Amino acid sequence: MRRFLVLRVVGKLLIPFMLVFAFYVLFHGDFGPGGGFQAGVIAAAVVIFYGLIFGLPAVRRMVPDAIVETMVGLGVLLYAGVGVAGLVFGGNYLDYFVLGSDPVSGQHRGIFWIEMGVAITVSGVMLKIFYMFAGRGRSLEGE
Amino acid sequence: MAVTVFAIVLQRNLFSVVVLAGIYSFLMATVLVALDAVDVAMTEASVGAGISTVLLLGALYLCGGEEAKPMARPWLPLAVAAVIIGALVYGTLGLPAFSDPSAPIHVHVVPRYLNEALKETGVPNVVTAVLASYRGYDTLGEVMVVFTAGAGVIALLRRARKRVDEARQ
Amino acid sequence: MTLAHLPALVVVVPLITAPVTLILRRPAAAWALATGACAFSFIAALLLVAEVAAHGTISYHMGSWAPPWGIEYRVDILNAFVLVLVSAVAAVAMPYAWRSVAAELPRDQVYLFYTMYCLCVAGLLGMTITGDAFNLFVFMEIASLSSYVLIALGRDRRALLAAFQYLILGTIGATFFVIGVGLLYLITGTLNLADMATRLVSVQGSRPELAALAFITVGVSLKLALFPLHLWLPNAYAYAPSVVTAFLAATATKVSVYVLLRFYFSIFGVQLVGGMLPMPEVLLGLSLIAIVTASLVALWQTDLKRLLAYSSVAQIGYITLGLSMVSRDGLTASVVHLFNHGITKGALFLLVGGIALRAGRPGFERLRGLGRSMPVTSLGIVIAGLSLIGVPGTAGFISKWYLVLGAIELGRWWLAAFVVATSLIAVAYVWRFVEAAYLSEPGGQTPAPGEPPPIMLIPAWLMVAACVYFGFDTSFSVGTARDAAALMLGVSP
Amino acid sequence: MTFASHYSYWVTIVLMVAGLYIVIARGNLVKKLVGLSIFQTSVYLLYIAPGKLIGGTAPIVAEGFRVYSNPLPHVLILTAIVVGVATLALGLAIVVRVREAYGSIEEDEILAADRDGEGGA
Repeated sequence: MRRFLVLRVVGKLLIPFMLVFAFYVLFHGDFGPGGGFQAGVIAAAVVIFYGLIFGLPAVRRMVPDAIVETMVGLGVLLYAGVGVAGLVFGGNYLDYFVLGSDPVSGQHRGIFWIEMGVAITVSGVMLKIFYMFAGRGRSLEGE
Repeated sequence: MAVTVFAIVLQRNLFSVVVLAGIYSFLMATVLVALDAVDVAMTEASVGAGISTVLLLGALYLCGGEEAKPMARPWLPLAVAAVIIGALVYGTLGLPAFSDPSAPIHVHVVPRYLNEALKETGVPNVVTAVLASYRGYDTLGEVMVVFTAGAGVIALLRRARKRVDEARQ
Repeated sequence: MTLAHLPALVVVVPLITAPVTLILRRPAAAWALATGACAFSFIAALLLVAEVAAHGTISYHMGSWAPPWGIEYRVDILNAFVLVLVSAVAAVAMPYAWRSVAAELPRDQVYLFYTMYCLCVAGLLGMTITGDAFNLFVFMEIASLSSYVLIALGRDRRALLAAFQYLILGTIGATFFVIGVGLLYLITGTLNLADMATRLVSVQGSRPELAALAFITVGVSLKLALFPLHLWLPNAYAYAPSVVTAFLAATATKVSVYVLLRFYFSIFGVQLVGGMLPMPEVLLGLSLIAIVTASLVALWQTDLKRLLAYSSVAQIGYITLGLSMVSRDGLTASVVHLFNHGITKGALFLLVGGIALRAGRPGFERLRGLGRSMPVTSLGIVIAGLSLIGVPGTAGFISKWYLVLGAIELGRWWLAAFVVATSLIAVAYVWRFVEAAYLSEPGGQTPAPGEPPPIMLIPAWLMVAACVYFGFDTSFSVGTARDAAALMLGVSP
Repeated sequence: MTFASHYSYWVTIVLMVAGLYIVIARGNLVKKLVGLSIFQTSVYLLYIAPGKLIGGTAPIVAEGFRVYSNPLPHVLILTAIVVGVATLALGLAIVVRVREAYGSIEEDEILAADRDGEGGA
């Protein structure tokens, strides 16, 4: 697909906006529909889109496997870590009340970080699955 | 929507099945918007129509797309289906009617979420408040499920690729 | 501080270990962490049992939200007991896994195996400890998804198909469970199990409740491989890696039994299950058929692992048989057998894994003369086999004893005779091993003399020792089970 | 107890059973998975539809609205969707492996291959 100039240009133009949209969905989840999961899916879709236009090797250079695999684990750790932080500050597991100076700001902080964790893991997993399936096709063709 | 599903039942070309499944998910998302479940609709559209379709197409690309002829004796599945229809109809007949504000799900537990969530968590989207805070542990489990799937796919597909490499050598 | 948070930590520690092992990507580190996590959970579970026995039910509020708004972890004597079983088997199998997994899996997958193992342990523990119906479903999925992967990692290509069939049936089961929970939610408006139980009293016997009971029963029965929904089990157990077979056989179906007990007696209540529906009769019939057919099928297997898998289906029949009596002795038998069969099967599959390490697939032609080439392993299998039959002096005897007591208490002499008679079929299939290992000359396929390494033998023998120990000292197993049965029936202990 | 008041339940039941039928009756592994996800999707309606209140709005607290639809089922179903896609991904990964090991994704052919090569593999 490398030859389609229009696609390449439009793709390059669109991708930043799509990423911004992913972040919008992530941070706006408190007020409108959306949240970590949807943001993660959109972010992964952006990278997959890039991969479809510029090819798998290009996208693998941009977002290497090692980073993706780390993301998969990191997001979950962040989420579970927020829970442990609740324990450390003297609350129950996943207690956000104790994370801030007053209960509501604690809740805000807790919700923000766990949504972040969700987004990281979800986009990592989606990307990894895409790499796995796409990479397989290649190795089979080689046979 | 029902028409799409029956088309899926009858259709034997797997590519059509996958596309129909995508359409089905979009229709489902529309219905969900009509039912005020915007968060769910958004997720269903991106997951059901987006991710699932991509995954299925990817798998078909690796596996080939025609289905062999269906099973010769569909009586057992039909019997199972009939029993389940019976049980569900029996069960749902006793449920509260559609949009009945005095149904138990509207008077128990939920009022606190709707009335207090903004005060207690500072988040106006009650779905987010319940998801991330009141039932935050469920969401941790949900992320764990995603993680399990990711790690599982890595475990399953990495090994075989190595095997293909070995076979080639 | 730590003690108060034990209910959360017992699940969260293995849960957190899983992503850490994935990020580290070192097999040795992954093994060490997973072992530590399982050992921690085991100790935590023991402390919880002691705590519950002394001070009664513990309720832990996740995120400090009081139930029914938040998610509650609720530990009583019944699930504390199941927690001990799951975490004990998980912890004992870990040292064993070190050599066994290295031998059965390619090197770059070993750390992922431990990731999945931690997830599976956390999922099963979470299912057991939770006091929230939907949270139970979420953890059920964590446990199931990870077990599909663990089974698919088996060396044989048939492991893949077994895992796929398990995935399909397991997902149908889980979805049925969700439908049942959904119906309950629609008539009660709550997901908290304790709250649900109190609110169900006012709508007892209503149609949605009965439908929910049916869906949950079918869904969970798929998971626990109750006859005739057991079709996924033999293949899954036969082709999975040895450690996985031992762990899943000892725990996964047992946790499902626990879920069934919990829903029957804590949610729906004895009156509904025992009085208004023919549930006990249906379960009794299915259990009897399961015991007879699965035992007979086990007799004809050509492979020791498959034989034991079919024997598991039969043994689950004994557990549900106890359940179907809906009496103190019957339920005690059920819970005790859940525990005793867990350790017995765990011991057997661990030992068979040792044979698999030395000889490949444990087909009977390879077991000829095994008593001489692998005496320690063979002796262990015979002892655990005696417990499987229910010979006095072993753990298996205790559970059958209570089954017979329960049957006599209900005046069903024929049932007592049935339990004794079917044990004879178990004698026959255990005898097949004895015949091959001790009474046959070594054939061409018998492995050369030599035992599996001690790091595998010692955990396996620990379990064998447990089979004997709990045959004599029953204060922990039977004592706890009697309390649990009293709790379920709502009578004072 | 009229027909109309339970209409949403009937739709759910039809979808559910159609999905389940595909899973049981079809031998193609990919199609089984499609059926499985339809089966799971139908459950979403069972939860969400009763949560709707006519005249209500999406559960986002704002000025001028008094009646909201029930948010709790939405949360549960978000989780269920995620579980569904996770199962699908894992199932497909296994199907891909099956295809490589057997060269087929039809259940009958795979079982036949196993019978022929008993003990081989």
